[in-house]
Amino acid sequence: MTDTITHVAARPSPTRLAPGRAALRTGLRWALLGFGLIVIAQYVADAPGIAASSTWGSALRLTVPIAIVAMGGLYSERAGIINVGLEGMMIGGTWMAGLFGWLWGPWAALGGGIVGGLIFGLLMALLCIEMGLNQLIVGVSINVIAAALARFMADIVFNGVDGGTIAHSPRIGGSLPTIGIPFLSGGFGTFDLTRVMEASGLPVVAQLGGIVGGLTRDVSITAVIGLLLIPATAYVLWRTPFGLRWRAAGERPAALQALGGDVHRTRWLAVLIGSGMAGFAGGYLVLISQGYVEHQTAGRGFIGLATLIFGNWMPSGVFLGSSLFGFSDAVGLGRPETFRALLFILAIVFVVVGVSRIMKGERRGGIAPLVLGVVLVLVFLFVPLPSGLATAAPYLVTLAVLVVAGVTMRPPAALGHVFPRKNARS
Amino acid sequence: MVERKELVRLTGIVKRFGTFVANDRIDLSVKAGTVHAIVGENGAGKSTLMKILAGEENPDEGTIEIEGVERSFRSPREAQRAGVGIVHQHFLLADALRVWENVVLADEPGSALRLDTAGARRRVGELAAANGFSVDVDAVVRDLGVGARQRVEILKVLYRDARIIILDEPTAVLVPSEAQSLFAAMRAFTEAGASVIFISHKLDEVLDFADEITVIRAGEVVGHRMPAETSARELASLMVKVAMPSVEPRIEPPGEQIVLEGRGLTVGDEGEVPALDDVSFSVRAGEILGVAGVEGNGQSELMLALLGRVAARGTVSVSGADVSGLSTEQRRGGGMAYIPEDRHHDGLVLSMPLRENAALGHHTHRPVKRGPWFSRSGAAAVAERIIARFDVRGGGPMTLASSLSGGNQQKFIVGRELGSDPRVLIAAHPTRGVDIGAQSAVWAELIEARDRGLGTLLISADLDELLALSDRVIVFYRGTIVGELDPRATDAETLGEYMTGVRSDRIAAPIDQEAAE
Amino acid sequence: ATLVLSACSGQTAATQPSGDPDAPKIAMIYGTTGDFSFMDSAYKGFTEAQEKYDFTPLDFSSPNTDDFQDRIDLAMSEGAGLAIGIGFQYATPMAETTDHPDTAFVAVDIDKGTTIPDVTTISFAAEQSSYLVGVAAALASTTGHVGFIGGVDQPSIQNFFVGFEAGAKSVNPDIVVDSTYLSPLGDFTGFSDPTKGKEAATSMYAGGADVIYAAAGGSGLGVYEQALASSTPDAKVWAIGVDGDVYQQVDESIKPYILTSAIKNVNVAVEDSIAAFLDGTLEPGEQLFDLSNDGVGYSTSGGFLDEFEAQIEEARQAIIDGDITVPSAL
Amino acid sequence: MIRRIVLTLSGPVVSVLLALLVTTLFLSLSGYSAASAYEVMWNYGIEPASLVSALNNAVPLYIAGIAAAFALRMGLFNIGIDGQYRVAALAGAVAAAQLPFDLAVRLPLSLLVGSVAGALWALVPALLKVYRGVNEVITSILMNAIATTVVAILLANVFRAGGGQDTGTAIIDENGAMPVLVDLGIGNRTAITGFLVVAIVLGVLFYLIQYRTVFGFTLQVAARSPDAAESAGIKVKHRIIWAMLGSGAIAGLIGMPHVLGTAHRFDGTLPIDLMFTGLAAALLGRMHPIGMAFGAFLLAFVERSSQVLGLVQLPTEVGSVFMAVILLSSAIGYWFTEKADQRIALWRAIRARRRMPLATDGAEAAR
Ligand SMILES: Nc1ncnc2c1ncn2[C@@H]1O[C@H](COP(=O)(O)OP(=O)(O)OP(=O)(O)O)[C@@H](O)[C@H]1O
Ligand SMILES: Nc1ncnc2c1ncn2[C@@H]1O[C@H](COP(=O)(O)OP(=O)(O)OP(=O)(O)O)[C@@H](O)[C@H]1O
Ligand SMILES: [Mg+2]
Ligand SMILES: [Mg+2]
Repeated sequence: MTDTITHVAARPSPTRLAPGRAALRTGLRWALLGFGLIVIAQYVADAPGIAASSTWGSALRLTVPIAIVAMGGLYSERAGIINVGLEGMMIGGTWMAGLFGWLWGPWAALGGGIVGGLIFGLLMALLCIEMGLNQLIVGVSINVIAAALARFMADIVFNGVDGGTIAHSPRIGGSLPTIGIPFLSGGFGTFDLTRVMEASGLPVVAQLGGIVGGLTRDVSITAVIGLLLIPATAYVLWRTPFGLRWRAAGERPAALQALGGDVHRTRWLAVLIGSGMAGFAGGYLVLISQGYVEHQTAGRGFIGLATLIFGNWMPSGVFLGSSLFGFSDAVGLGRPETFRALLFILAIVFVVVGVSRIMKGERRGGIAPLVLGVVLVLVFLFVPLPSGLATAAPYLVTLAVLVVAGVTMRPPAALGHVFPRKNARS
Repeated sequence: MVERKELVRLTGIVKRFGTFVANDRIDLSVKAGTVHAIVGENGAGKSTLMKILAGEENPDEGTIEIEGVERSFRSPREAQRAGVGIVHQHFLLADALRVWENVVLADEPGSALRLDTAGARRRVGELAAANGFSVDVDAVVRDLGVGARQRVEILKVLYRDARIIILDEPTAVLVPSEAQSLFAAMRAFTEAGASVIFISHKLDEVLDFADEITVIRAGEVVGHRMPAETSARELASLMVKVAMPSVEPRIEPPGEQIVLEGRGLTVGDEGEVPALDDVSFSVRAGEILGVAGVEGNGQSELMLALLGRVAARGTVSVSGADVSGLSTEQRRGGGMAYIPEDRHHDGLVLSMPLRENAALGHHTHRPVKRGPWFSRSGAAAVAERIIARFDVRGGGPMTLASSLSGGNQQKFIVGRELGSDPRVLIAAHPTRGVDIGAQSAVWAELIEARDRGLGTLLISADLDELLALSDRVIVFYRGTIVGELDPRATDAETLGEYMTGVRSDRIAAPIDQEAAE
Repeated sequence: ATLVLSACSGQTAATQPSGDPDAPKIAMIYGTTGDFSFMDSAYKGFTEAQEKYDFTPLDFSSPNTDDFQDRIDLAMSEGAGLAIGIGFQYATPMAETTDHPDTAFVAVDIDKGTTIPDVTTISFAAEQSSYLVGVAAALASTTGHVGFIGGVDQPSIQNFFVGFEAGAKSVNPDIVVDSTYLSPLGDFTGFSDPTKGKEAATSMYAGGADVIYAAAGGSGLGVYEQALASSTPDAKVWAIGVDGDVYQQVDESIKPYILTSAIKNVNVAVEDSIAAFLDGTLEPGEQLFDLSNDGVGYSTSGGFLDEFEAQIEEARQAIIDGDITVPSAL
Repeated sequence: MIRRIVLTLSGPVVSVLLALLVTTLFLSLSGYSAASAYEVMWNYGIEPASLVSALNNAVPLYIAGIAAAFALRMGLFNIGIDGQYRVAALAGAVAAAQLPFDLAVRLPLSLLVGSVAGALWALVPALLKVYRGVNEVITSILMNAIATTVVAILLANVFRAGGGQDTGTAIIDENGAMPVLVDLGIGNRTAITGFLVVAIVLGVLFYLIQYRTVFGFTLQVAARSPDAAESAGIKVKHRIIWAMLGSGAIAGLIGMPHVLGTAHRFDGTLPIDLMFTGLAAALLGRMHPIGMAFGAFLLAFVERSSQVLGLVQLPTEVGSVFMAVILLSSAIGYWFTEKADQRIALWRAIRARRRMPLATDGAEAAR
C-alpha cells in the first residue's frame, strides 16, 4: 500500500504493459521499505495486528468490492460517461444476487449481481447516451431509485418467504470455494508454511508469514475473479482494438466517429460492462453475508467513485487506491494499537517522502509531506487517539495520501460531454 | 495538360440545415493526380460540401460518383472504403492518445482480442518516413505543435489508403516552412495518382499549387478557373464583393513614448530550459511591433507573461509604470488589450451570448459593472456597439457566440478589445482562418487604432500580414529574440531564415542554446 | 422479471384495512422495518396481535427522522384509540402533545426513569440481559478473552457492552473484553453492513477472543458467519446474538456456533400493551421490562449453556433480588 | 414569450405525469391499486396541516438545493454538502444554546456560526482542488465520512448534554430557537417556520449573486471557459474557492431548521439524505431559484403524503420510488419539451419561408 506514494500522474497508454525493470526495482524498494516499517511498527506500537494474517486477509476482502465497483466506474468514465450511479448499480447487484442466490445457489448469485447492475446500466446508457440527459442527474436518480426499488421489491418478493424479510433475502445455501497456495498457505489440504511462520513469533519471519498468509490463505474464488478483473481491464484498455476505441470515445468522440468508429456502440458497451461489474461487486458482498441485506453496500459505490478518481482513471491506480482504503479499513476494525501502528508507518513514509523531495530540490512538494509526517509522529507519541476515530481510518488515510501525493488528475477529456447521434460537431 | 481521368464527380449536391441551404446544387469534378482548390468566404459551404464527400453528412439531394461509380455514403467508414480521406479544418485528434493510436483508431491491425501494437507502430512509422514527415509515433498528441498535429491528421488519411485527400484549410495554422513541406507532400500524393482537394483562404498559395480552382459563394458554385488564367484579384471578386486587403505605407512615424516594455522576461521553472529566455523589447505609441517565429518558440509564453497569466521573471511596464506585480485584471484595467491565439479556446465563451462575451475583460468597470451588479443593458450596449462598428454579421447581442462564423467571431473579438480604447494591444493571429473580407476589416481597424496612438505587439504566423502591418519585426527562436528587422527592407524568405535558426543576430546565441540542450 | 415477482407477491391491492369498521383503531408509528432489531421485533408484536385480537391496525412507518410529531398527529387524526411509538425519539413529541383525550399513547424503548403524563412508557433493562450473556461468555471462553461488536457507537448499544463487560468480569476479573463499533454515531450503516461485521469478527477471533457478542443489527449476520469460519476442529469459537433468539433465525450450519442470545422482548411489550388497551387496563406510567418480569432474558436454544445453567441462573436471581446492580450506559 | 412560458411550465408538468405513469405501471405490475394509493396520498397531502408541514419540510430541501446549485453553476459537484451541514448543525446548535445574547442577536449569530462551519468544511476540497488538483468529488466524499466521525467524537466527548439514549447537545431555549413566522390557525399545527424567511432570503440572494452580479458573471465564465476567464482577468482558482465556500456556507444552514426549529438541539440523528433530496430539488428546478422552490415543495409534499400509505397497506417505499422517478422523469420531461420546441420552431420557420418570396437566398438567412 505504501506504493501509492510513488504513484505518478496518469500516463497515456504504456508502451509496455508489464512494468519495466526500473519500475520493478522502485516497486521492490518501496515494498521492502513498507515491510521493514511494518516490522518496526509492530514492535514500536506493540501491535501484532499490523502484520497478522487476519488483518491482511480482511484488507484483501475489504479491498475487493471497492476495487471492482471502481473498475466498473472506470469502464463508463473512460468512455466519457460520468458514473455517479455506481452505488445504485451496486444496490441492484446485491438485490438480484440475493434473489438468484436464494433460488439457484451461490454461482447464480454472482450472475444475478451482474444482472442487477446491468438493469441500471441499461437505464443509464439509454438516458445518457441515447437521450443525452445530464449524467449527474441520471446518476443521482439511479442511486435514489435503486434504493427505493430494492426495498419495495424486497417487500414483495422476500418478505413472507421463509427466512426472508423486507430487509434481507432468504439465506443462500452453500458457498463458493476458497483457495490457497499449496505449501505456502495450505491450499488443497497441503502443508501451511505461512501459518507456521506466523506462529513462530520470530521477527521478520512472523510478519512475512502473517502478510503472505493473510493475502493467500482461504481466498474466496469471487475475490480472485474480482481481482483478476483489474489486469484484465488493463489489458483490454491498452491492448485491444476495443480498448483504443473505448479510450477515444472518452477523450475525443468526434475523432473516433470521423474515422468510422461507432461512438455510441462503444459507449453503450462500456457502460454496460461497467454496470455489470458494479453489480458483480454487489454480488460479492451478498456472498459474504450469504444473502441480500438492505443497505449492505454502505456507500461503497461512492467510495468506489472516489477511488476511481484517486486512481486517476487507471486500473493500476484504482488497485492502489482500493488497497489503501481496504487496508486502512481493516486496520480501523482491529484493535486500537493496530491503528496506531498504521499511523506510525504513515508518519515515517511521509517524512521520508518529504525529505527525499526536498533533497531533490522540490522544496514546495516536500513541505506538505514533511509537516504532515512530523505532526503524525507527534500525535503517535503524545496524543491518545479517541476510540471513535478508527471508524474514519480509511477516509483519513486516503485524504492524507491525497494531500501528500500531488498527483495531477487527468480525467478523460470528454467526460460528461453529450455526443449527439446526428450532425455531431466537435 | 494531359486529359486526366475523373476521380470524383459531385452533381447537384444540396444540403439544408433546417431552413438554411448550405449547399445549393453544387457540381464539382476532380481529376486524378490533380490538386483541386476550393475557395470561398467564411460560411460559403466549403466544409459542408467536403463533409458530404467524406460521408459525415448526408446530402439532401445530388449524387456522388467515385471513378464513375455512384455512391451513397451512410458513414465516414464507407467513404474511407471508397478512398476518400479528410483532414478537418479543426483537428480531430485525441490529445491524450499517442500518435500511432490516433492514426490507427477504428482500423486497428491485429485481432479483436489483441491489438498488434508493434505492427501498428511500425506501419505508422514507415508511412511517416515514406512521406518525409518527422513525427515520433510514440509521442502523445498533447505534446505536439500544430504542424506535427496536422501531419498526424494526414497520416490518418494515408493510413487508410485514401486516393482522394481532402485538406480543409490546412495552411491556416502553419508557418511558411511547414506549409512548404505540406505542399511538397501534396505533390507527392498527386504524382502517385491521388487527388487532393484543398481549401484555403490564402489565394497566393491556391494560385501557386492548385491545378484547378472552384469558387463557392453562399452555397453555390460561382466560378471555375485554372490558376494560369486567373489572379487573386479576380478570385476575390468572385468570392466576395470587397477589395483585397491592402495597407497604405504610413505617412506619420510612430510616436516617441514607450507604451509597452519588457525587460529580461523569462518563463520556465528553475533547472529547465526556459520557454522564454531573457527577452527584452519595447513598443512605442502608434507603433506595431511584429513578432515572427515558428509556433512554440516562446511567443505564447511572451503573451501570457505580458498579460500576467504565468509566473515570469523580469519586468513588464505599461507607459513607464511597472506592472509586473499586478494581476491580469489590473493590467487590463490599466489599458492592456489582448486578442488571443485561439478564439474558441480563450477568446470567447462559445456557450454564452454576445452580450456576455462583450463584457469579458470589461467586467470591472462601467457600463458593464454598476456597483456590484452586472448591467445587462450596459453589456448589451457594448455588444451592439461592437456589432455595428465592426460589422459583425450573424446576430445580435443575444445570439450565442458559437453560432457566429469564425470570421465574425474574430471581428467581434477585435472589436471588443479595441473598443475600450486601450493603450497597448497584444494581438495574436488576428486574421487566422478569416476570409479576405473580414481580413481587410480587421487590418483596417488595426491600422486605424495605430494611427490613434495604440501600441501593438502583433504576433502572427502569416508573414505577409506581419510584413504589411508592422513597423518593426522581431524574430523569436527557441525563446529568445534572434533578430530585429525592418519590414520594408526584408522579405518573407529572410524572415524564414531567422525563424528556422539559420540566421541569427544574437552573438553566440546558437552555441549557448546547443550547450543548454 | 416483473411477472415472476408479481406471481410470488403476497400482497393484494387492499383499499381498506380489513376487520369491521367499529373495531378500535390501533396505530403503530415507527421507523422502518428491516433493522434486524427492535423495529422488526415491534412489528412482529404488532402483526401477531392482529391475529389474536380484533382491532383495525394503522401501520405508519417512515424512514425520516424529523416527522415523529407528524406521525403522532396522523394517528390521532385517523382516529386511533391507541398509538404506539417505537423508539426513544417519541418521548419528546408525546410529552409535548398534551391534548389527546381520545388516543392513548405508548412509547416503547424509552430510557429508564422517564415518566410522561398520560403516556405509558416502556423501557428495557438491556444491560441486565447483556450481563447474563457476559457471564455465559466468560464461562464458555477457554482463552479468557471475549469480544463485543456494536453496530453504531451510540448509548443504546454502549449499554449492551457495559452490561456484557460487567457480566464477564464477574466470572473472571482478569478476562479481556475487546470492543469495536462498526460506525460512528449518526451513521447507521453499522447496522446493515455484514461485510464489516464479518471482518471485525475475523480480527477479534484472530486476536484471541473466542466468544463475540454482536449487538449490530444486520451486521451481526457477518459475525455469526465468521464464528463458523473461524472455528477449527480443535478450537471452536462462539457468537452471541441479540434482540431475538438468533439460534432460531440462522441457518442450520451456523446454529452450532450460537452460544446464546440476549433477548429484548419488544414484541411482547407491543402485544401486551395492545391487549391491555383492548381490555381497558392500560395505565399511563412507566413499565420496566427487565429480568424480573421476563421483559429481557437470554436464550438457551441449542443447549450449549446447559453446563453453566446454575451459575447463570444464580446471577439472574441476584439481579432480580437486587444483590447485583448492573451498570448501565443510559 | 407565451411559448417560453408554456414551455417552462410544461417541463415539470410532463415530468410529474411521466412519474405518475411509471409509478402506476410499477404498482399495477406488483399487484397494487395505484388509484387508491394516489387518492389517500392526495387527500392527506392537501390537508392544511400537511401543506404547512410540506412547506416547512421543503425549506431544508430548498436550502440544500441552493447549496448544490451554487457550486454546480460553477461546474463543481459539491457532494460534500452532507458533511458540511452535519458539522454546521453541531456548531450552530452549540452556539444557539450557549451564546449569552437575546434572540435578536443570538439567532443570526448561530446561523452565521453554522454557515462559517459549513464553509470551512467546504474549504478543504476547494483548497485541495486548487492547489493539488484533486477532484472535489473525491475529497468531498472523504470529508463526509470524516465529518460524521468528528461530529460523533465531539458530541460524545465535549458537547453532549442529554442523558440516556439522548445524545443531544444542550437544549436551545426560546432565546435561541427560530420563532414561528405565522400560525395560520386552520387546524392543528399549521404554524409556518421562520426559516421560510431564511429560505426566501437565500433564494433572492442566490438569484442576485448568480444571475445579477458581476461576481456571478465571472463564475459563469470561469465555469464554461477557464481560459477565456483567465484571459479576461478572472482568476479561476479564486472563483473555485469562492464557489465552494459559498456552497458550503449555504449548506451550513440546511440542518438549522431541524436544530433550531424541530429538535431544539443537535442529537446526531439529523435527517439523512437531505443532500440527495436537495440535489434532486435543484435538478428538478433546473437550478433556477423559483424552479428549485417548486421542486423542493413537490418532494416535501410527496414525502409527507406518503406517510399515509400504510392506510392502504402499501409500503412507505412507494413514496421513495415515486420521488426517485420524478427526479428522473424531470430530466426526461425537459428533454421531451425541448425536442417538441425544436420541432415547432423548425416547422414555423419552414412555414414562414414558404410564405416569403424567394428573393432572399440562403446566405441571407444564415446571417
Ligand atoms: N451542423 C450544422 N447545423 C446548422 N448549420 C450548419 C451546420 N454546419 C454548417 N452549417 C451552416 O452551413 C454554412 C456553411 O458552413 P461551412 O462549414 O460549409 O462553411 P465554410 O465554407 O467551410 O466556411 P469557413 O471558411 O469559415 O470554414 C454555415 O454558414 C452554417 O450556417
Ligand atoms: N451550432 C451551430 N449552428 C449553426 N451554425 C453553426 C454552428 N456552429 C458553427 N456554425 C456555422 O458553421 C460554419 C462552419 O463552422 P466551422 O466549425 O467550420 O467554423 P468556421 O466558421 O469555419 O471557423 P474557423 O473560421 O475558425 O475555421 C460557420 O460559418 C458557423 O457559422
Ligand atoms: Mg470550413
Ligand atoms: Mg474557417
